[in-house]
Amino acid sequence: MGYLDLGVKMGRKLTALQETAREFGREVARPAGIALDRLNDPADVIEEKSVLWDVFRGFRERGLHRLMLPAAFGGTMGKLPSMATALLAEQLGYADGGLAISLMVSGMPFSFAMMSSHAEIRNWARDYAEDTRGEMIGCWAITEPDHGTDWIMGVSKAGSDPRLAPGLTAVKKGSEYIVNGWKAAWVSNGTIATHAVLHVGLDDSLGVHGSGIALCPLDLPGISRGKPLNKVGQRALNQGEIIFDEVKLPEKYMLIHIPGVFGANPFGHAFLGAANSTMGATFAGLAWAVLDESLDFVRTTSREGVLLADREDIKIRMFRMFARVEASRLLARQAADHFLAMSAGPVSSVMNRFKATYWTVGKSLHAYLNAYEKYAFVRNLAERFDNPEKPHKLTEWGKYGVASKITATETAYDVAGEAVRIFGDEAFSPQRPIEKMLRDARASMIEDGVNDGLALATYESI
Amino acid sequence: MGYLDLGVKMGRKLTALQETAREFGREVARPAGIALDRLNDPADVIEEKSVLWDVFRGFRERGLHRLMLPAAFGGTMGKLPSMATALLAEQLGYADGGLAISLMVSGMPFSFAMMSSHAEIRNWARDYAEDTRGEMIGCWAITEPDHGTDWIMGVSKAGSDPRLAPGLTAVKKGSEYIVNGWKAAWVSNGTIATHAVLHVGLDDSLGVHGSGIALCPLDLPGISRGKPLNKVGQRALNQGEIIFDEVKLPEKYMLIHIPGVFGANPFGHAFLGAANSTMGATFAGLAWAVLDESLDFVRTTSREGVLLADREDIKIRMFRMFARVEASRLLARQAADHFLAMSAGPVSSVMNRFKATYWTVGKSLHAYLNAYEKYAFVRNLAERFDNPEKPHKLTEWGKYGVASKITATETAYDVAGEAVRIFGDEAFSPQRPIEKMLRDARASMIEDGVNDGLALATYESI
Amino acid sequence: MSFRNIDIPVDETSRAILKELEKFTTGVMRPAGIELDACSAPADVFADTSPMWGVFAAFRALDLHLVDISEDLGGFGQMDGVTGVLAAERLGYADAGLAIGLTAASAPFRLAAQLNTPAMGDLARQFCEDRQGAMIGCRAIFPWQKNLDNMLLAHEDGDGYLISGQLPGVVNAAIATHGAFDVSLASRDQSKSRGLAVIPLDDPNISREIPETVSSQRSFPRGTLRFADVRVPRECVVSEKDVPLNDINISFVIGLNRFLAAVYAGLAGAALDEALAYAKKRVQGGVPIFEHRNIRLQLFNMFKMAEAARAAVQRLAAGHDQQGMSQTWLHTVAARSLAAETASHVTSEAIQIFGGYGLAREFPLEKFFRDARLGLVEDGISEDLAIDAMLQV
Amino acid sequence: MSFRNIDIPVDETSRAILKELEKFTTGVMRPAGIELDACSAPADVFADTSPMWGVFAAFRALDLHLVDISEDLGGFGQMDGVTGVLAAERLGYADAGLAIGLTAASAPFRLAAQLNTPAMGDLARQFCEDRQGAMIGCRAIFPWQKNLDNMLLAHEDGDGYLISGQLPGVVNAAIATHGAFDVSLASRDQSKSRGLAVIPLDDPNISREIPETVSSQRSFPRGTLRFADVRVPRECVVSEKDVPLNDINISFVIGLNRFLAAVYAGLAGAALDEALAYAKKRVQGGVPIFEHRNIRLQLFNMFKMAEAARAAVQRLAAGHDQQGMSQTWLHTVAARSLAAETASHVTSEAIQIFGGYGLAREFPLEKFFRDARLGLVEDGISEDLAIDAMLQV
Repeated sequence: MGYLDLGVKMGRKLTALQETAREFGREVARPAGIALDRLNDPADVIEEKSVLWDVFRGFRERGLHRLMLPAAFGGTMGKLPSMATALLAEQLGYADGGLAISLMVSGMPFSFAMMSSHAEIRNWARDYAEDTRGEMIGCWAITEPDHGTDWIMGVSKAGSDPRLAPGLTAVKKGSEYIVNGWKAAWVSNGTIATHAVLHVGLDDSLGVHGSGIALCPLDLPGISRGKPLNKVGQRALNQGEIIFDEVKLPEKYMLIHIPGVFGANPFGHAFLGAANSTMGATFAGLAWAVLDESLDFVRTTSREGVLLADREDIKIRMFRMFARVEASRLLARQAADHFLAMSAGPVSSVMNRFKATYWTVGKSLHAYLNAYEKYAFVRNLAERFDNPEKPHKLTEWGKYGVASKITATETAYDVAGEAVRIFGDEAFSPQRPIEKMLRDARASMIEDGVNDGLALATYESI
Repeated sequence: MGYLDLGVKMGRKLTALQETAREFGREVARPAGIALDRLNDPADVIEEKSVLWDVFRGFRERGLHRLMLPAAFGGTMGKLPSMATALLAEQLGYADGGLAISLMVSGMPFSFAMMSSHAEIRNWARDYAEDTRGEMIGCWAITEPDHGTDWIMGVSKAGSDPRLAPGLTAVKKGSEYIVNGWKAAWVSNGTIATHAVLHVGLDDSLGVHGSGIALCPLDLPGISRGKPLNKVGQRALNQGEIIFDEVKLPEKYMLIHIPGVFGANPFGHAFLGAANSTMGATFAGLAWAVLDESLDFVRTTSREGVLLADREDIKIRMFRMFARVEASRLLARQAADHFLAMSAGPVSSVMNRFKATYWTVGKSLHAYLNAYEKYAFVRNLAERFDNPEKPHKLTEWGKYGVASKITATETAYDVAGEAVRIFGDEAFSPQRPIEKMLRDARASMIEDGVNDGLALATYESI
Repeated sequence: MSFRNIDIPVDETSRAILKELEKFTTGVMRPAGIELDACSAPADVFADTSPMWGVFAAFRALDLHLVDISEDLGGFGQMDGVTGVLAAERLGYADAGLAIGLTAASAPFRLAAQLNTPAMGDLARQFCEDRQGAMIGCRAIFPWQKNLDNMLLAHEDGDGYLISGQLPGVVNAAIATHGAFDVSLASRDQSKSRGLAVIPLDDPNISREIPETVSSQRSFPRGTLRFADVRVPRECVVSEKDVPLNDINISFVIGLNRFLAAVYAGLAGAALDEALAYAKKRVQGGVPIFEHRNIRLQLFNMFKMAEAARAAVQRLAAGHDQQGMSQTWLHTVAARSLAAETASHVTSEAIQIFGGYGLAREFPLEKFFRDARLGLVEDGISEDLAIDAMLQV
Repeated sequence: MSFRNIDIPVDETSRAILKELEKFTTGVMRPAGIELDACSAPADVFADTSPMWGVFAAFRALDLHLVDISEDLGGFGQMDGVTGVLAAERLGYADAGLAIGLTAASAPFRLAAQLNTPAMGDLARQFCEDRQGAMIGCRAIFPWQKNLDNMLLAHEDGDGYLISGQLPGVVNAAIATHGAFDVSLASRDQSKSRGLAVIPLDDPNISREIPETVSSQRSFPRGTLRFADVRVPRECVVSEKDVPLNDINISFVIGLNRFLAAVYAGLAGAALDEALAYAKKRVQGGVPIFEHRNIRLQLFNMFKMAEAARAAVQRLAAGHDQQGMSQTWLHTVAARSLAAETASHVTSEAIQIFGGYGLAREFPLEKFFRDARLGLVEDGISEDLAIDAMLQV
C-alpha cells in the first residue's frame, strides 16, 4: 500500500526532485525504453527520428542533468541534499535501466572537466548545463576488448601486473599525445558521444596503475566508431566501439598525465565505489519497478477463477520480493548518499558557487601530479594513504558502493526472474515490460564490472 | 578493515552504549552461550550454578535492561537516540542469538506493565529496573501447541476465523478470570520466567481477534511448567511449556480485557512489526558475527600451503558474505529505528520522566477499551484505521519490521551455512562457534513466527 | 555435448540413430536457429524462403517424426525412452524453439494414431505417407485445466461441430495444417463435456497471428489461433464420454513434459560447453580465466546442475521403460521444472563467464539465455503444475 | 523411502538383498541412531553396553560388509553399482553417521583384498572369516592431497616402519582394529614417496580421542588417532614405487564419494518423508497445512531436489556399470556435492514445515539437519575437490 523512505529525510526539495524524475520516467523514459527495446537493429535506436532524442531532451529540459554540476557552472549540486543523486538514479532505473545509464554517464566528462587546470575545458561544464537539446553527450571510455575485469583489478595491488596494461596507449610527442588503440563495444553512448572520459595507457610496466585519464572531444581526426552493439538487454542504451588511429591529442586534454598516481589507493576505491553506487541506485530502481509491476499484475489477474493475490504461494513470493527490493533500495540509497555527504556540507555548498573554487581545484591537482612525479616525499606521503591498518575513509566506503551494485543488480535480476514465473506466458507479451526488465537486469550484472570481479578487487578492503 | 554505520549518527551516547554491550557480549554472553550450548540436558542450563545467571546479572548490572523502560520508572528510554535499541539487540545477537532473546524478552511484561491502569502493576517496571540480580524474568506467553502461525494470521482478516481461536482461555467469574490451557514449549524463558505477557482467548467466535492480554505473575496457584525444551539451536535460551489449570487470575492483571480490539488493524501490525524488528536486529548481529569469525579464519588459515584469503574463490565468497550481512544489518537497524523514532522526540523524552504520564496512559487505555465495547461509534472510528486506501502509518511500517526479520534470519542462516563450507572440518571443532551459529540461526527462522507465515500474514499491507 | 560418458547406455541401433540425428542438429539445426533468431520480424521465420523449411525437411528425412506411431499405420513404432530423451537433449542443444516446433508437428497425428478410429487412423496413415512435409501439426492440451470455459467451444451442429474461441501461444500456429485441441463439447441439450478435437486448419474462418515482438525462442515464434464458427466433421472430435480421454491426455502431457525436460537440459548443456571453451581461451589477469579458482568453481556448479537435470530426465526414461508412465506425472513435472530452471540459471551463468561478450548477439549465449526462460512457463507454469501434481502424493 | 517408482531397476536377487537390508535399516538402525544421538557424552556411543554394537552385528549378518572383496578370499564379490547405491540410500535414510561407520569398517580389508599381496590377501581372508565382528576398519585416504608433509610419516626402520603423526576426524577412530592410511614413506636415504599403510591398531603407542562435544552425526562420532613411533612390519605398507597407488586410491575415493552421495540423498529422502507425513496431519488455519498451496509448493521443491540427487547418483552407478569408473571422478564429486547440499537444504526446509516441532529433539528432524552438514566437508571440502577435479576437463 506504500513504501517508506527509511533513513531519509524527504524534505520539499527531495520530494520535488523525485516527482520531476518520476514524471519524466513515466511519461518519457519508460515508453521510449519499451519502444526502443523492440527495434531489431540497434542502428535504428540512434537514427535521427528516434524517440531516444526525446529522452535526452526531456531529461535536459527538466534540468535533471544539472544535478551533477556545481552552481558555478549552472548546476544544482549542493542546493539539494546529498541523497538527491541516489533518488534520481533510482527513478531513472525505475523507468528504464538502459536509458538511465545513458543519461547518467552522459554528464561524466563534463563533471570531470571541472577539475581541469584549463578554463576552456572547465567551461565544458557550463556548456553542458545549458545544453537542453542533447548536443553534448559524454561517455566513459575505459573498457577494452581484452581488458574488462583487468581495469577493476586496478584498485587492488594485482593491478600493477604489466600483463594487465591497457591496449589503448598515449605517447607524448611535443605538446601532443599520440593515441592508438580501441575501446570496447560496451562503452555506453559509445557511438553517439561527443566527449569521453578516456583512460589511456601511459606506462605499460605499471599495469593498470600506469594509466592516465584524458578528457577527449570525440571529433578529433583519427577517431572512428564501431557499429552500435546488438545485445540482449538495455537495448535502448547505445553502446559501441571507439577506435583511435594515430590520434593527435593536445596535452591540455590530459587530466591525469602522471602514471601510478591512482591505483591501489583510496582514490581508486572512491572511483570504483562512486561508479558502482550509482549503478546500485539505478538497479535498485529497476527492482522496485519489477515489484510494482508484479503487485499490479497479481492484484488484477485471475487464473482458474482465483485472483492470484488470493493464493498463499503468490502472497508469500510477493512479500519476499518486497523484502529483497526494499533491502537493496535501502543499501543503494545509503551507500550513495554516504559518499556524497562526505563532500557536502555548508562550506562546500557555498564554495561550489564560485568558479574560482574550480580554478583552484584544477591548478592544485595539476601541481600535485607534477610534484608526485618529481618528489619522492610526495610519493611517500601518498603511500601513507594506503595503510591497511588505518584505511582511509574513502577505502572504507568504496566497498559499500560495490556491495550496493552487486546487491541491487542481482536483486533486480532475481526478482525479474521470479516475476517471469509469476506472469507466465504474459511475461512474454509485448504489453508487459517484465521480460525486458529481466534482460535489462541481466546486462547490469556485467556492466561497470562483472560482479565477481568487483568482489575480487574489493575484497581486501573488508 | 572496518564497517561503516550507514545512515546512523553515532554520537557519544550511542557509542558508549554500543561499547558496553560489546564488552558484555565478548566477556560474558559469548563464552557463556558456547558453554551452555554444550550441555546435553537443557535442565542443566538453568540449574542454580549455571553460568546463565551470570549472564542475567551481567546484563542487569550494566543497566542494559533499562533501555526499554522510561525514566519515570528508572529506565533510560528517551535519554538515548531511538537507534539505541537496535544497536543493543545487534550486539546481543552478535554475542549469542539465544541469550539475546532471553535477555530482551525478559523485560517485556514490565514494559507492558506501564500501560496498566493499576499503579501496583505499573510499578513492576520500577522493580524490574532495579533488579540487578535477575530475580524478575519475563516471558511472552503466546504460542500454543496447536496455534503457532494462527497467532500471526491475527494481523490479517483471516485471523477472525473461529477455527483459529486460542486453546488457552480466560473466563470471567466475578472479579477473577479462570484460566485454562497451555502455552507451547517454545515460550522463551518459559520455565524460568516470573511474569508473563499472556495471550488468552476471551471470545472463540472471533478467532485470534477474540483474544485478550493479561500481565500474569507466574506464581499463581494452578500454574505449572513443562520440562525445558531440548532443541537444535539457541540451546542457551530456556524455553518450555506453561500449563494453566483452573488458575484464578484477579481481573487487575487483565490489560486488554475486551476482545476484538486488536487484530487486522494498525496495532496488530505495529505489535508484529515491533517484535520482528528486534528479531531482525538481533539476527543481523549474529550474521555479522559469522562474517567476523569467517574473515578471521580465512586470514589466518592455510591449506595446501596457501592462505585461504589469497584464493580467488574465497575472496569472492567473503565479499558476497560481507554484502549480504551489511544489507541485512542496515535494513534491521533502519526498520527498528523508524518505529521507535515515531514515538520519540523532545516531547516524549520529557513526558516519560513522569509517572503521571503512565497513570494517564493506563487509565486512557482502560477507558478506551470499555468505550469500544459499549459504543458502536467508537468501534466505527476504530475501523477507519483500517482503511486500505489510506493505511495507518503503523500498518505501513509493520511490514518493514517483518521484512527485517525475514531478511536477517535468513541472511544469518545462509552465511553461517556458507561459513561451515569454508571452515570445513574446523566448523565442527568445539573451538569454533560456527556450527553453533548455524544452529542458532536455524531456530530464528521459526522463532517469533515461521518466516513464510509472517510473509503471508503481512502481504496485504505491501 | 560434452560429458556423455555416464549417460544411461542404449543399444547399437539407438546409437546409430543418435549419430545421424547429431549430424542434423549440428550441421543444420543450430546454424538455422541462429539465422532465424536474427530475422528482422518474427513472422519472417515462416516466409517461403525461410531456412526453417529446410530444417523441417531435413528432420523428416530422419523419420524421427514418426516415432510413437505404430508400424501398422506406417509409423516408426515405439522408441525406447532413454533414446527418446537423448534425442530430445540433442535437439534442445541445437535450438530449443525449433526442437519444440519439430516435435509439436507430429502431435495431432500421434494422438490420431492412438485414438485409431477409422477417420483418425486414416489421418495418421496419411501423415506417415507424407514425404513432402505438407502436413504439419500443432497442439493445445492441458488436462489439469478443469474449467471447460477456458477451452475452445465445440457446438454440436448438424452432423458436425462449430468450433469457436482462441488459443494463444500455440507452437506452429503460423504453419500448422492440423491441430489437436482440448474442446468443451456443447451438445444440443446444452450439457457440456470435455473433448479432444483433431482437425484440419484449412478453414478460412481460422485466423493466425504472430506477435510483432518476440524475445524467447525467436527462432520459432509461437502464435495465436482464432476460430470463428469453424465447421468440422463429427469424426474429428472425440468425447470423454466415449473414450478414456483423461488417460490419453495425461499420457500425452507426460510425454510432452519429459520431452521438454530433455530439451532444456540439452540447452543447459549447450551453454555449459560454450562457457567451458571460452574460459580456456579467454585471457584476463594475464592467464586464461580457467586458471582462476573462482571460475572453475563457477563452471563446476554449472556442470553439477546441468548434469543433475540430465540425470533426472534420463532416470525418468529408464524408470518409465520398465514400469510404465502412469505413475510418473509428479516426477515428470519435477524433471521439467528442474531442467527449465537449470537452463535459465546455466545460460545466465555462462553469460557471466563471457562477461561483456556474453551480452552480444555475435555470440550464441544471449540467445540461449532468452530461449531458456519460456521453459519455466510454457504449457503450464511450473509452480502451478507442481502445486496441482502434489495432490496425488 | 517414498517415490521409488522410477528408480533404475535391479534384478530379483538385488531386490531381495534390498528388502532384507531394509528390515535392518528400519527395525534396527534408525532407532539405534536416535538412541545413540541422545547419549550424554559422545564417547558413550562406544561403551561396551552401547546399542552401536548391535547395529554392527546385525549389519554383518547381512554379509554386505564383504561386498567388493573377491569370492576367492571369501568375500561377497562385486555388487552391481545400482544395487550398491540403492543400498547406500537406505543406510543414509536410517542414519548417516552409522551408515558411514558401517562401511568404513570394511575399507582397509577391501583395499587389502585389492592389493592382494600375500600378507594383504591373508588380512582380507581373515576379515571375511571374522563372524564375531572382532575386526573393524577405518581409513584416511586423500589422493588429491599432494603435500606429503600433511600425511602420517612412515620412517624406514629395521625391517619395518615407524609411523608417527595424527589424523583428525577419523570415522571409527574409537573402535577400529585396523586402518588404511596415506603415508609419506621416508626411506633411509631421506627420499620421500607416497605410500599406503594397512595396519593393525593394537599398538600401545596409538592413542585415540573422541571430542567432548559433537553435533553432526552424533550417533557415531569421529575421532582423532595419534601415532607415536608405532612400529609396523614392512608388508603392511606399499609404496607408489611398487604399485599403481594413485589408481587404487582414486578408485577407492570414487567408490567412497559415490557411497556418500547416496547416503546423503537417502538422508534428504528421510526428511522429505517426515515433512510430507506431518503436512498431511498438522492442522493450522483450520485445515491440514498440506491444503495450503505454499506448503505444497515447498514440499514439491524439496521433492524435486531430493529426487534430482537420487537420480544423479543412480545414473552415476548405471553409467559406471557399463563403462568403468575411471572417467567419472568429476561426476562423482558433483553427485556428492549435490547430494550433501540437497540433504542440508531439504532437512532445513523440513524443519520449516514442522515449525517449532522441527527444532525439538523429540522429533527426528533436527537430528537429520545436524547430520547433513558434515556431508559438505567430510573427506574433502566439496568446493576444493570440485576446483581440483575441474582441471581434468
